[in-house]
Amino acid sequence: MREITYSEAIREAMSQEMRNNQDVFIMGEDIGVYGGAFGLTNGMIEEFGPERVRITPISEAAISGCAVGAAMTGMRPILEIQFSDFIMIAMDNIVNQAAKNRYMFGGKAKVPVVVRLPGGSGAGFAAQHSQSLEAWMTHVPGLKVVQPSNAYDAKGLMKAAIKDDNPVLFYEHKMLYPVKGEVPEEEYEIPLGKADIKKSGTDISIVATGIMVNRAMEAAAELENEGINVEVIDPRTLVPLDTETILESVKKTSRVLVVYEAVKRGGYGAEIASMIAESDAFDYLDAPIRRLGGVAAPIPYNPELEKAAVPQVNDIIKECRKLMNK
Amino acid sequence: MREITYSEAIREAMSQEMRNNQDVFIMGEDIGVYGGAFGLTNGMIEEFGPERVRITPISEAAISGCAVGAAMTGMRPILEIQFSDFIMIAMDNIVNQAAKNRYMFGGKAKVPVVVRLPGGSGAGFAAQHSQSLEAWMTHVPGLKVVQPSNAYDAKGLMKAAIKDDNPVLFYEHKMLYPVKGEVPEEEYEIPLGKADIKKSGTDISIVATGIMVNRAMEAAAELENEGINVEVIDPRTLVPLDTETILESVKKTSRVLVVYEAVKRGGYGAEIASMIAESDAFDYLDAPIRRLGGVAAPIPYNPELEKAAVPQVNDIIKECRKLMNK
Amino acid sequence: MSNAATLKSSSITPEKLKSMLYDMMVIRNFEETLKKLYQQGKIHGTMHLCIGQEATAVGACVPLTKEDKITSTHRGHGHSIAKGTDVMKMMAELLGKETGTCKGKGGSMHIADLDVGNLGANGIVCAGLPLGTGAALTSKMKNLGYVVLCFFGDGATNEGAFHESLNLASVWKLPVIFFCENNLYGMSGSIKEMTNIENIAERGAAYGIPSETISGNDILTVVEAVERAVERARNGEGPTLIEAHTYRWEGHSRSDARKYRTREEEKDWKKHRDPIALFKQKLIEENILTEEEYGEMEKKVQTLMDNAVEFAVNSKAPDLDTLMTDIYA
Amino acid sequence: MSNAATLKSSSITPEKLKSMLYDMMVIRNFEETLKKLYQQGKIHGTMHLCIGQEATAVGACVPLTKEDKITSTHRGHGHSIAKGTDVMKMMAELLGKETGTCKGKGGSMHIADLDVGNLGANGIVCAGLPLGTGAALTSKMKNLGYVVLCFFGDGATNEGAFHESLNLASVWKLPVIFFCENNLYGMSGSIKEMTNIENIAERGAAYGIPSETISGNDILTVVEAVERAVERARNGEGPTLIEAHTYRWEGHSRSDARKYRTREEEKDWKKHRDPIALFKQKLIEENILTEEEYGEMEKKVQTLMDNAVEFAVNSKAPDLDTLMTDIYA
Ligand SMILES: Cc1ncc(C[n+]2csc(CCOP(=O)(O)OP(=O)(O)O)c2C)c(N)n1
Ligand SMILES: Cc1ncc(C[n+]2csc(CCOP(=O)(O)OP(=O)(O)O)c2C)c(N)n1
Ligand SMILES: [Mg+2]
Ligand SMILES: [Mg+2]
Repeated sequence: MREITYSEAIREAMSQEMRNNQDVFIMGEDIGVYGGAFGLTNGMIEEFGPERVRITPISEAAISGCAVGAAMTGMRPILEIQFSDFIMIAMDNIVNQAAKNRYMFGGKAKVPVVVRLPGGSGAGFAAQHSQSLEAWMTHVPGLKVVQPSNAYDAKGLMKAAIKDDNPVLFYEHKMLYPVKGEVPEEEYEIPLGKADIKKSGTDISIVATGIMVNRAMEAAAELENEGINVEVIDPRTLVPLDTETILESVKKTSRVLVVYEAVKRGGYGAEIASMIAESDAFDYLDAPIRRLGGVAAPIPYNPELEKAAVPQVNDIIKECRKLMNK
Repeated sequence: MREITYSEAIREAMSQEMRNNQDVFIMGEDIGVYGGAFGLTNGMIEEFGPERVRITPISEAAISGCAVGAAMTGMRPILEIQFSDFIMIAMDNIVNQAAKNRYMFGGKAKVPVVVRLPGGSGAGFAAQHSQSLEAWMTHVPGLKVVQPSNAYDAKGLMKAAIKDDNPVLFYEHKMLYPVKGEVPEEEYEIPLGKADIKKSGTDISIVATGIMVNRAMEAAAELENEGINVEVIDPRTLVPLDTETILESVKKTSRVLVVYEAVKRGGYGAEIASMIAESDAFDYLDAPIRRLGGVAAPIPYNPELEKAAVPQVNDIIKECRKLMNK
Repeated sequence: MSNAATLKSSSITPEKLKSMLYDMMVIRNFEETLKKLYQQGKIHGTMHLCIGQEATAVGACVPLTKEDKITSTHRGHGHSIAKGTDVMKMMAELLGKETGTCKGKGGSMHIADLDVGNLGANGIVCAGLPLGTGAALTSKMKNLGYVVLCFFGDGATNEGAFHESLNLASVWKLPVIFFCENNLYGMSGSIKEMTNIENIAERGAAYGIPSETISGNDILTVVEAVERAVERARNGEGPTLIEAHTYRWEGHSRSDARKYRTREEEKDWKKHRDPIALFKQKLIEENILTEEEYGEMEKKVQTLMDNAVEFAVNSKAPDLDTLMTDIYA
Repeated sequence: MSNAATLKSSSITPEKLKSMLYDMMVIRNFEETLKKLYQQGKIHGTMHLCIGQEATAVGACVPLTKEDKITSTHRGHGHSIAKGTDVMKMMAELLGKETGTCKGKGGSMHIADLDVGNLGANGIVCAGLPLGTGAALTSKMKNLGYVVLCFFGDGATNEGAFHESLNLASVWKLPVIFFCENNLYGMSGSIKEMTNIENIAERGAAYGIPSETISGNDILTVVEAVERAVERARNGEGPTLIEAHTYRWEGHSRSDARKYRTREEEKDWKKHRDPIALFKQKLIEENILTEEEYGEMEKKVQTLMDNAVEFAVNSKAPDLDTLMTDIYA
């Protein structure tokens, strides 16, 4: 099958939806001829024009609120926040407005907005451009949170996100943008809330999110050689979370490792781990529920330090060995 | 001993520190003759004058950044954010600046700022004025997070927070403001990072935060009558977290319930629960690690709905019974 | 400041003029009623009354059609009523009932009624401006012809969202009217001390937005200013900033000793610049209204409010199950 | 726009004038060197070069003492050098070394040097303004006499933090200078399309802040404008807004095809408004500098840069243990 990058897959999903539905449009900083900070919107303004590919001033508070207001009144905006770190200037509109309007208004509004958020470390952009703060959003009722780990999922999830009538935060990983994968040209959707077992196995369940899915897969291949057979689960959407798939796997393997790039303390992996710890899968566990997450430090600039700040393939391998007492 | 309210205790701590150190001052909206939205700063402008009790425009982005900039250059500001919900407009200054400056600058800056954040539900203020979002802050390296549950702790922790050379987020609960407790007039500090066992017990460890400590204590008294002897642990500071005290307790009781007001999903209770689940205390557990947190809904206006949205004494009792299989 | 408008210059029918007065009276009575209910413990939480500001609420909505939209504030009861939100339902909402505008889930600070173009009160100061800008973008992109009027206070003009929204709306020439109710104070902060300029309207120039400062207690002046702004917006000429001077008679919310202003100042506004008394006077002077008619209107308003309270009190509280509904669409 | 200043009107000594030129040359060479190192793969991540903007960086810092402070931006190398941050350490920082200004933890966007009053570059557009306002508050509250100059770009002026900071600084009459380097574009957005006003300086009026628009490529004009602002600040008269027109020669960052502007425009600025060439010309015309001296200065700059690169390349990477240090004080 045709291979395209993660970045192209997202663009294709957006473009298809924009062709299908006039209400869908994209707005953000530098998304015109510049193509956005990561080139993701390259060529879109040429196809759709400046009305539907709206370049905005550097005004995260206004543009996020504007997207929410447009969504409340019949449009289906996609908002590109240039780096996910900048959402801090847009928090009120996402959390106090988009997430709560429907509820506060007694069910009267709907807010179909997709907020695209390039996140993660690895590019040498240092502390203010490399964070993984998706956990914040999972804590907010009214939002949905998506985190695709490959091109195929990215396309299908983006289409589902655009069609969803709720605010969806779409976390993209900047190191995945150039990574290619098989992606059909035709339209397809991946429902929000459906985990994917990227590799099945019997000894350990690894629940990994975002780019960590790819590292877990590498680790799994290595571990196979050592006779450790891991199952890799990619929740794909953090909210809603497919707890069923995770718990079934844990019951089967009786060992679990949760891997995420975000700072370990207070990350969404804590939610996944404690969801397991309070479930009926608890009785199946043969070992403590382990988590691997980022260290509690800002992301440093030096590339070696930067790597050391978040889980790498080797860290995953080591944790798995420990879990097997090897 | 003398009894004063939680609110008075915080004011006393601030006033004492302002008398001791000219660098300490407070800034915020309506904190002058109005006394702040909760009357907490009543009388302070009369004692310290408008230079040190600085009324600000309604500009959360500027005033938070201004506090951080003042802290970086030798002052020790206390910033009152009128409701903790409004921190969303100040996020960048807290998370991208205050928390990271020292690290990004290779250890050269210190940012001794205390951000006071009235939080929590129960007052009928609805979705945008009742949130408990302390979990967000625990996820950010470089910040400390404090959450006192009574007047005595509030005073001692506030003094420690003001003396700390790092940004400290001080979560106050608006329903605790009028609650009285014994508080000595003299100066004392409670070190950040030291949990307090509010009641010792043998059957279940309840780790409760903020106002939930008080509800857990009520529940404990009830449960005593049923022969269930719970231990109530109040971490008091979420970051740094006194894991030792928690784990020791869990090893002793072999059952644990984590109770917090914030939305259960992605709340800091998830971190506490998974910290236990991955520790050596895991082997001591006789039951799944249970959590009680807020439901995944915005806080509603109707008082009965509002109550139902967060854990109440009865909910804690029920959970404890379940944990004991009763 | 523009001169007070005269009735002669106005093209509004006598019936409409009377209904404007009536709406102002409804708003005031609604607020007075809430005050009582609050004192009786029938309303909990907090609320921000707009007594004294009835002319801005009603006046600004007069030039709007039902398709036009507003965004409102924490002090939003008047705006909602002026835009046509049902008073019975609003009363039920304040009492937290299932028959309320928001099924009892929103309360005072979140009353919204999308069916009449009321995009909602807001508990966050200035948050309505970006939202309103977005609603105006929809109008423009879908060619719907409606305009959006954003209400906000003087205090809100120091929020970053004010700046960003005005700039964005100006750059995109959106059909939006930024309507500032300058009642001289935020919660307690005097706008004179919270900015270093004479009039908030001066800020329009920073965005290339035409602006004016008007008396917000003379309803006809308000109507005319908004009419001009609506016309600009409908003609695709973009946003307008209007600053209307007014005064809130009550404290900021239910717990306010009003130490930050003098009783004299309050008395002055109440006595000499009561927007209802002023308008009533004018209508009587110009023989559009009689004292008798006014008395009947008062009765009608009281009946409406009595019915509203009865409806609200007798309505059921929302079912506990509704806690978890209306979160996702 | 103010007229270009003449040397005669300036009270600056010839030595100082030459050192200003020298500093500009250091900045340009530093940036050119980074470009090469980046192409050689010795620098990773991203960086924003300020070639073409040397006169604003150096000129704005001339009137400042070491005790005065600056806040800088993502395009901050020039500001740091102008304020006296060590070039060797900066080079090491760019290469991520333990000898770097920030021990290799900060990189291009976070160079700070508190000892010389450099409160830091910033990866967040406009974030330096609230911080600088706070630093100015310290000066005022502790009576320290220093002023703070905040650098920011044209794009930053559409952020809410711009609005809130200028208002706050004005209301509190803080000793701060808001210095906008208007290089016509943000990352790609032309400021003409991102606002609806002629000059950014017009925004000062919205806060009661005096402001002016100047040529940012004529260093003496920059010096004089900042001198006036510093004087106001030191006299307790509060903030000033200066808008200096300039141009960045390079793309926004290392990945920019510059489709949003024309090659002609670029050529025009490079050829006719190169701040270094202009200033050199002036110094030569007025017999303060000879071509020979200039040649020596060039060599000196090159030696400095060669040493800096050598120092940086030979420095050690930070120890992995340092990952967890410097988080808390
Ligand atoms: C972002 C934010 N900051 C602060 C508050 C608290 N607050 C509520 S109303 C208010 C005063 C608003 O003043 P103004 O905009 O003039 O409106 P008014 O109350 O005078 O109608 C304040 C500070 C808030 N709700 N939201
Ligand atoms: C809050 C925020 N929004 C967006 C960005 C991405 N960004 C970095 S620099 C830049 C352009 C800034 O333009 P300007 O202020 O004019 O500075 P210049 O690059 O021209 O020096 C943008 C959009 C950012 N770093 N921070
Ligand atoms: Mg006001
Ligand atoms: Mg620029």
